[in-house]
Amino acid sequence: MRITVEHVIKFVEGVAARIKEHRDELVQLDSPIGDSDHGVNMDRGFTTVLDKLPTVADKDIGTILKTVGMTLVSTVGGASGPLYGTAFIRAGMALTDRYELTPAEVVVALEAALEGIQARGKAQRGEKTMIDAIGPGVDVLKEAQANGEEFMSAMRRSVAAVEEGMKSTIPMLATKGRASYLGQRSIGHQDPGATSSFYIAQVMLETVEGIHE
Amino acid sequence: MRITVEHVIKFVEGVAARIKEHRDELVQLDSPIGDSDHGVNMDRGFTTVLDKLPTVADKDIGTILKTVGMTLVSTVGGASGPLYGTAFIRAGMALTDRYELTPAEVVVALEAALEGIQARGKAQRGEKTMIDAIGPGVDVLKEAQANGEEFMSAMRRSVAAVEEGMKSTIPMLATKGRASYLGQRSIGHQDPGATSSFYIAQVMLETVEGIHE
Amino acid sequence: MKKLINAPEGVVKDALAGIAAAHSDLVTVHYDPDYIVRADAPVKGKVGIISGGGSGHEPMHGGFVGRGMLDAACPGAVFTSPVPDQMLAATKAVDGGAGVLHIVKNYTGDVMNFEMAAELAAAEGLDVAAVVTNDDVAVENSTWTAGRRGVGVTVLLEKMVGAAAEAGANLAECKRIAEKVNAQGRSMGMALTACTVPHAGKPGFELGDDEMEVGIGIHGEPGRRKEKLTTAANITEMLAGPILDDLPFQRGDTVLAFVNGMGGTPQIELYVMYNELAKLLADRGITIGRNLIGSYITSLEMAGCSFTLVKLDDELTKLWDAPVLTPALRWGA
Amino acid sequence: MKKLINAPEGVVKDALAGIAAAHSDLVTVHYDPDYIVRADAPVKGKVGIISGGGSGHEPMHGGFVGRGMLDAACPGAVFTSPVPDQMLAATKAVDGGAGVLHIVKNYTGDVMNFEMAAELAAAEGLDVAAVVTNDDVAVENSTWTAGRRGVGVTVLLEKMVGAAAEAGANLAECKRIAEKVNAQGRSMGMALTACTVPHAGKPGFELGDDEMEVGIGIHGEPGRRKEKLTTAANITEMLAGPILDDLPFQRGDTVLAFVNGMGGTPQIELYVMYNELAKLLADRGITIGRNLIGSYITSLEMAGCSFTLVKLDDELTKLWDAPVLTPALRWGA
Ligand SMILES: Nc1ncnc2c1ncn2[C@@H]1O[C@H](COP(=O)(O)OP(=O)(O)O)[C@@H](O)[C@H]1O
Ligand SMILES: Nc1ncnc2c1ncn2[C@@H]1O[C@H](COP(=O)(O)OP(=O)(O)O)[C@@H](O)[C@H]1O
Ligand SMILES: [Mg+2]
Ligand SMILES: [Mg+2]
Ligand SMILES: [Mg+2]
Ligand SMILES: [Mg+2]
Repeated sequence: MRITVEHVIKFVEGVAARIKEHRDELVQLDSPIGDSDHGVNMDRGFTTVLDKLPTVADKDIGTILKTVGMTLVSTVGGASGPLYGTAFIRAGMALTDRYELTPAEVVVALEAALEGIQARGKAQRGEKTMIDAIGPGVDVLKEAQANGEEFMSAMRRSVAAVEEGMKSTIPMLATKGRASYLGQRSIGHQDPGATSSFYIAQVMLETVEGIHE
Repeated sequence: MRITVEHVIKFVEGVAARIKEHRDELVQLDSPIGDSDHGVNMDRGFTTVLDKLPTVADKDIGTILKTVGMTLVSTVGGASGPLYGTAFIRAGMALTDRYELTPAEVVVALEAALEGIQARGKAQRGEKTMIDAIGPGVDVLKEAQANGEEFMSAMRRSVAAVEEGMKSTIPMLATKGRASYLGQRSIGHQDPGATSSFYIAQVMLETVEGIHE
Repeated sequence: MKKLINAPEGVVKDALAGIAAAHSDLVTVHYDPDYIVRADAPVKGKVGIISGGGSGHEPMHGGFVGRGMLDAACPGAVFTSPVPDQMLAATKAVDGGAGVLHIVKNYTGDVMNFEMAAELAAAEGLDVAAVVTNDDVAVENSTWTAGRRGVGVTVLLEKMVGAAAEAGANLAECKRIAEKVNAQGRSMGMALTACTVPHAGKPGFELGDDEMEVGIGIHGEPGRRKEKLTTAANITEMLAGPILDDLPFQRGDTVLAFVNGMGGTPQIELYVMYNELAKLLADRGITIGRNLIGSYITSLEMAGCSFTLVKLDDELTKLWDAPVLTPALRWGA
Repeated sequence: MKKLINAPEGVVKDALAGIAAAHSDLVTVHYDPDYIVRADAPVKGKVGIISGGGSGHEPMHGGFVGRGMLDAACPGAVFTSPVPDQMLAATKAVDGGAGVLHIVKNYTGDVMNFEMAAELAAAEGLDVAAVVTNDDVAVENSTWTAGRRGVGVTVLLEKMVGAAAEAGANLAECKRIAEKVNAQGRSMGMALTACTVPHAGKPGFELGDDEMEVGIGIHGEPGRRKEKLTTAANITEMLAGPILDDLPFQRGDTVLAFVNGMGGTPQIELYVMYNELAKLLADRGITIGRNLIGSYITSLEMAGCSFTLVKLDDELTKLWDAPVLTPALRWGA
């Protein structure tokens, strides 16, 4: 499978559209355990990303992803801005000068992204954050790679793990981020950041499926 | 008919009780066309009057009524404080040194009270104020006196006129007091001050009826 | 009814005790009759400046007592004008031998109670003058009505007259300045929500989720009309238009622009409104020489705002800029 | 949603334009990235003091920019921490050669964005230090959580550190004072009503007519627990109790008592609360040396209040009393 610059751009555009679609839902999720801004933050960021994309459309994938990350850092704000921003920047740094990617490189980039989020946010799994969605997804890909599993199938299982991880935040007690201020009252609500992570993963899968067809 | 100091005190106490009973209703009437305080104002005033009454219980009727009026001035505030206060003070001034009253003296005192309200508030009839209730009541008493009508019957007709006057304020456009700021929107609501005047008139009638029995 | 209070009947006394506890360096609170005087009253040889009115308009008037503004304030029950005993006691307490000016907002109750106090003071040989503010253009002015309400101009007037008195103006001069500010000032207000008089326990009027009241006063009463809620820009036109047309304010005028919150309005919204007002005035060729933005004359927790414009000249600008040292307004000191 | 705004997406820029129009004598507003600097920035040789955070807390922080307090403020979207570009631009704009102190409220987003800005500033050779405020006793403090929120202490700290910087303290000294104020200060808040983030269009939580939220922050989020609405005296115990126990404050201490409104709270209620707090502290043998009463750190139009107590000594008292000249806090100037 050949993943090209065009696919990466399609992926980023797809994320922007998916986030806009779910903007209000992400705001509503951020309301009982947060401050009602996650959807607006993400949408503001990815809308600006769409404006910036044409200026790097002829660049390498690393540059494109770093630009996305820097744009997110500069426009999202809140907790999610530095976290998603760092994730895209780190992924981009892992893919410097690449115009095409192998599945293995995708996994490396996703690992870098996850590490970036953890370095910046210092959250562990189980603290009711986006880590609880992204973490299991990256686990599946790494394990599949070690087992020599076919990439498409690994991606499907990975995104299923992200979805499950997202749902697993519902019963969790938050100990990081804004929801942690609620103590016991944070239990019973799905984490908004884990939810946006799932939508991003979904678009990634769809993009890869598009290439496959 | 002999009206004594005791009757006057019973009247004042009766007014205090009647106002307290209708406190919330007077507040609610003052809400669509005023500032929701008439019942509270009147109740605060007459509650203090009850405290003061024992100190003048052995005085002449003029002193008692002047004390009631001064207490109202000192405790009611708003528009109704100076108006009712002046009314009682003027009635008291008309009855200096009297320990018993004839019906004719009652009429003189009520005339003085009405004049006091008009001098202080400068309202004419038809402006949607307490004048529209009190005015017709005093008219009836004066006319009855001129015609030699029996006092009890005159009092009954007078209070009926007060009630009618009170109701006549409903369709009026307010041009005095707080309700006037509403312009056309003042139409359709009964004036709170006219309503408290009716309750006072009612207690006056009941007091006189009590003597009669 | 949701309020940070102990009981409806105690609100005014509790708040007065809070003011006394908080600002004993600036003011002294007296009870029964209730009034607040500046800590150094009476100031010998200075005209005493007094105002008063119902409570529920905080910081007006108690927050304006202090050097360069009021010598005393008389707080009535919530939305109920104070009684003459208060104004009489305050008048005596601040009389420094140069007479006392009563600043009265034009409401039947306030006017009558202040009148009675002035009669009593005169009977005791005190030299009292009064000025009545009536700047609310939402109310039609006619000799057949109670006339316009006194609203936002009152705050600005108290500051300016206070400065004049502090600088040694005599009673006639203080009265002249007060009348000038009132004559050169106009206001209009609107509400997004009603407010609840503690004793009444429920809001003074009902408003739909997409409605506002235009032309309100400061006593929680309904306004002149209901309108569909609209943008800050449109609301600015609705309020500023009648104000500008009424005086009228003219191209080339310099004004003091006062954007006032009604008590429950956050500051971010007041700045949005100020921005619209500044644009509108610029379009009309009117210069904002000075401004005041905040909740200074309020209706309990009502959300909404009012605009007040006062035409400035050198005299009024200088009086506005003079030092003031009160709990609510403070500069140059 | 009832607000005096044009459109949810324009609120912050419109309010910034309002601030620019109103206070050009004190501050200058820059856009894209958005930040507010004092009009005379950078002040040569002076440590630059910067803060920032989501909008919706007005007057914090923009209203605190000016002589004797902040050199710059960075306003994010409503309840959203600003982005590093803003802090970086502001840091450069106020750097007078003596370094820059970032005052950060402890929220994950604020901390991370300020951290990134500091990294970028350091990479450009700027001398930046940071202090994180975390005074909210409603949040349990544990190394396993995001820690306590920064709330009311931030306002008082900005005033005191601003005074120190104005008086010539170096960066290390400014940081020391900031950490001291934070260490000696504690806060707790409650809400009578929720507030509505403009973009969200509906309130952040639901509350019954007889309920309140206790232990709220400043982002319209629910608090630690719901309680039945009770008297001002009881609410005072609920807020002051945990504050006093936490530091702990002790008999004989002198404090700065800050009674803060959440944005939709009328002043009369704040004075009722101050009165209760003053009584409670007197009972505990604690002296109120200084006070601040008003809505200075808010959650849009939320009704409710918070208490902040900071233990005073001569150093902090002197810093508090020093002149300040900003849109929202002004004395001695
Ligand atoms: N320390 C952290 N590590 C990882 N993710 C975090 C952390 N703190 C918060 N988050 C994520 O950020 C999301 C909230 O983002 P957003 O609402 O945009 O910012 P804010 O919380 O500042 O308002 C949370 O739902 C959570 O998934
Ligand atoms: N000028 C006036 N003359 C006679 N009665 C008046 C006048 N102005 C007001 N009132 C009466 O006063 C009543 C209102 O009293 P109240 O609510 O206690 O005072 P306020 O209007 O100051 O709140 C009105 O309902 C009206 O009957
Ligand atoms: Mg959020
Ligand atoms: Mg009334
Ligand atoms: Mg009244
Ligand atoms: Mg946020």
